[in-house]
Amino acid sequence: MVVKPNKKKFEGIARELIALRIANDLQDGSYVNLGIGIPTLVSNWIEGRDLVLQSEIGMLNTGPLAEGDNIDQDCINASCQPVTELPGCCYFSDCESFAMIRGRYMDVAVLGALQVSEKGDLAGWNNPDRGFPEHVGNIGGSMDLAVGAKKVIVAMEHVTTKGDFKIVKKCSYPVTAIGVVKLIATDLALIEVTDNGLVLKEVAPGLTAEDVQSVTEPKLIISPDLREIAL
Amino acid sequence: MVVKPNKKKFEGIARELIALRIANDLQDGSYVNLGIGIPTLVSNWIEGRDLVLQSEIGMLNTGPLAEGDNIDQDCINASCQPVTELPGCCYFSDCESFAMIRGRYMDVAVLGALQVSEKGDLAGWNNPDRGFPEHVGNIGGSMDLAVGAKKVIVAMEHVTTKGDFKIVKKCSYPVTAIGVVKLIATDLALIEVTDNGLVLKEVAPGLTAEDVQSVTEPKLIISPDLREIAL
Amino acid sequence: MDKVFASIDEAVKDIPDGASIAIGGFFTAGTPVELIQALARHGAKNLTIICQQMGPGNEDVTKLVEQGQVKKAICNYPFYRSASRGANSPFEIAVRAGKIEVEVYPMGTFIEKMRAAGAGIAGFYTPTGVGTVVERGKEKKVFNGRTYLLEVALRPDYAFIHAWKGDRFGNCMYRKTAQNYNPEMGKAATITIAQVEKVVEAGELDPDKVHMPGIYVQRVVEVGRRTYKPGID
Amino acid sequence: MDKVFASIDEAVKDIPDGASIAIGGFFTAGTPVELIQALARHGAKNLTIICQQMGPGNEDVTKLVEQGQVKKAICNYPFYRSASRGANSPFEIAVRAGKIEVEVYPMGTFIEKMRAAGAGIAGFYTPTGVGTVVERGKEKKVFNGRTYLLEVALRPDYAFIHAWKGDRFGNCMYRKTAQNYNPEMGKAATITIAQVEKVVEAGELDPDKVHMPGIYVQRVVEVGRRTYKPGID
Repeated sequence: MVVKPNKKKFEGIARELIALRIANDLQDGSYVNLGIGIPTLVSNWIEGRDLVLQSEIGMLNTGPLAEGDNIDQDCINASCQPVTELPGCCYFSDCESFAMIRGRYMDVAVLGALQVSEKGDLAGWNNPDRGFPEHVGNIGGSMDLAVGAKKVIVAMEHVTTKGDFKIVKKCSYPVTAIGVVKLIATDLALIEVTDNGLVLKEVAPGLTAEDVQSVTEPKLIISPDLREIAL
Repeated sequence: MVVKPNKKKFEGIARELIALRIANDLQDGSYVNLGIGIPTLVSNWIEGRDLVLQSEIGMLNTGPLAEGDNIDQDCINASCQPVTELPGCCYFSDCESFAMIRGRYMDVAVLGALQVSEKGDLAGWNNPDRGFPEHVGNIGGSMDLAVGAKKVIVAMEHVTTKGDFKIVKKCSYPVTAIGVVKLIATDLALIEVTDNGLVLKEVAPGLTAEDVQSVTEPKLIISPDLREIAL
Repeated sequence: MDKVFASIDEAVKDIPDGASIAIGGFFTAGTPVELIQALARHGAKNLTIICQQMGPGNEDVTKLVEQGQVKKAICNYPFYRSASRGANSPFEIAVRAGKIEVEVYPMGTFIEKMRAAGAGIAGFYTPTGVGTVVERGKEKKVFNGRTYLLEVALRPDYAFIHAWKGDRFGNCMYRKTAQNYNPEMGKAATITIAQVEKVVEAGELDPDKVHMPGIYVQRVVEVGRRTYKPGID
Repeated sequence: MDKVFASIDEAVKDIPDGASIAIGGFFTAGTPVELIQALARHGAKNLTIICQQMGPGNEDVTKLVEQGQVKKAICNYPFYRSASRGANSPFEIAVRAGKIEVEVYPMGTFIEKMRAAGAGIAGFYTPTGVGTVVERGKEKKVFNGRTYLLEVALRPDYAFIHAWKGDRFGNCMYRKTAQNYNPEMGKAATITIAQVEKVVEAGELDPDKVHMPGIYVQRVVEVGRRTYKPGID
């Protein structure tokens, strides 16, 4: 069961800054896949970085969004946004795309989530509020990315719009994959998933570890190096 | 056990004519793979025919052998012979090549054989005379072609150079595949493999059904339409 | 060998009631819109439609739903993200009413099942979906300490694919992300119908740059190039 | 991202004793001869060599055999067709003497095992080899009334591949039948070293015509183009 904390209590950083925090975490020389939502915003912070973006529809070295005359109906990302090519770009089939994802060639996948558990379980594909049977919903590429990427980073708001926990002891929503999340970046905190549990590494400006704990169901381990979110 | 008939008793048709008989059997509009040996000679008889040859190394619409300035070290068949392109040619990987073979896109595979049984079992990849362990030998693409092609035609001499049966009740050599051969074309006869057994359809000029039976281990069913090999 | 059909209606006219049809494309990229429209005119019923999206960005598939031609959908992203848009979607309404059965696979598994069918592979073990509802009713097996699910080949009766250029042998080239599901769906189906923007002479396509060997394609029909406007779902 | 190495010896120098190495190519087409020669100079021992042919048409692999660098061979066509030529082949002699272990797979299974490794598939069911010695020790399973063998993924530590053109991201294009085993071996290996005839600037390769996405390639080295004379084995 999702335990309801109070309604949204804290002002955190903007979605764009969650994306920036994640961009700062990416290692040069990495292949990266960005999911829909906040993850997509990461692309705004990596111009000039030595990173290669994959679009799971079948493209490597995906560039910024296309505008005006650069728009090509045959060159889109998984959100149907027109994109551009960077030098070194190549195209391939969806089958090849997921072969490389499952084959562990993707260094990082940044995904949205509805819930993340303290074990790193990810629930992101099926919101029971929609009222579909439990096995039906928009799986898309999320399950393959979650098990295939070498590092899974979740980018999300810390609590739901209703104020419910999203970082939970155990996912109550249908899971996307088990034990895969390594890092959680929210508007309120940066949390690492370790074998010992969730380690709170960074908090939003003006917040304390206790503030973050109050909107996080599992017990957080406070990092000895706890600091403000590194932007 | 291979039962030894007398030494080679009959003069049959030339290897080139075995190939011609097979070419005559191919239906227009077919995709065809030709194995090493007599099967390769089929390509000499199909110029202008509506057939597409596959080279399992990764090529469709393979043309005749290349000569002189047309030789390209990057354009060879499975026997390392330089080949040419026909219009509509395309290249692909070996993996794709065997995907289409196993995926039942090859209408006909013409293969050589050491032995064929009355059930259509094919033994062609391992001659025990070489003295290797039973599981070691040149399998190459033969097993995939034998199980993948819609129709497997065997092209071979009717008996071994020593005069041993090659058309046998049961293969004594390691098999390539079970129950796959549909047609056997030899220097002495054309034999169809049916659920009822081997049906002798055609004999080489000057031979009788009894002649062919005498160098064939299983009992042949004589076709009511028995005729000379159709060249 | 000439696989070119003069008319798109001719190319789909033998599709029987109850057929399964894989439809390539991803929003504005490589969707065989003309073939889907021809199928709507043709009117075959009780169809199983295999495609990425049944509703979002696919008004032509929606028409098949509205006309009651669809019995079952096999897909990976069936619904609108937005609950409110979904509530008005004919597909979502039909699913909720139990009028259309839905089978959902992870995107990689979805297309790998068709790759397997085309490649003569009966089944394969994937790590995707282990520990989720996707594993229900499926065999699991451990390889080197990791658990995998057995997924089986999916062979559609027909595939509708869209390519940039094609020749009379069925050789096709795709353009940019318009490739997407088209190659493997085309390889998997018993009868693959390729609508191409332009039919070219045999020999015009560079043999090193053919994405789709013609052996997989049974019918080719030229449809020209329509313009679509990409925009976020 | 710049994967280009200046020297071929530098590109192979970390290969440890006991490594498994997949080697692409088919006779004169797409064989990474320079890399094999560098491996002979490097001298790593107890190697498992995964390639089509250990003897015929592959004098450079034969040199590895003669130098005692090879412990095991995984291949599909290990020997000369001719018994008399085979009798003088160092590889065949080493196999008969029990000095080199040999594992033989059907050609399609051989390369599909590597395709599976690269694609994160642990195992697959193929109809090839059922009823033959190839099925020994392997699980069988019936799908729709037909029997299939379970074959498992094969992930080499290294792959040596040869391509026509490559860029600093590792994107590669092959030429004609020189493609053969190179793509899937390169996708399967942990470290893939691509020798290319020419290194081109990023952006020079048409993105629609890259055969091998650079993500699979860790090292690129330019070797120019040597001439070989095709002739029957």
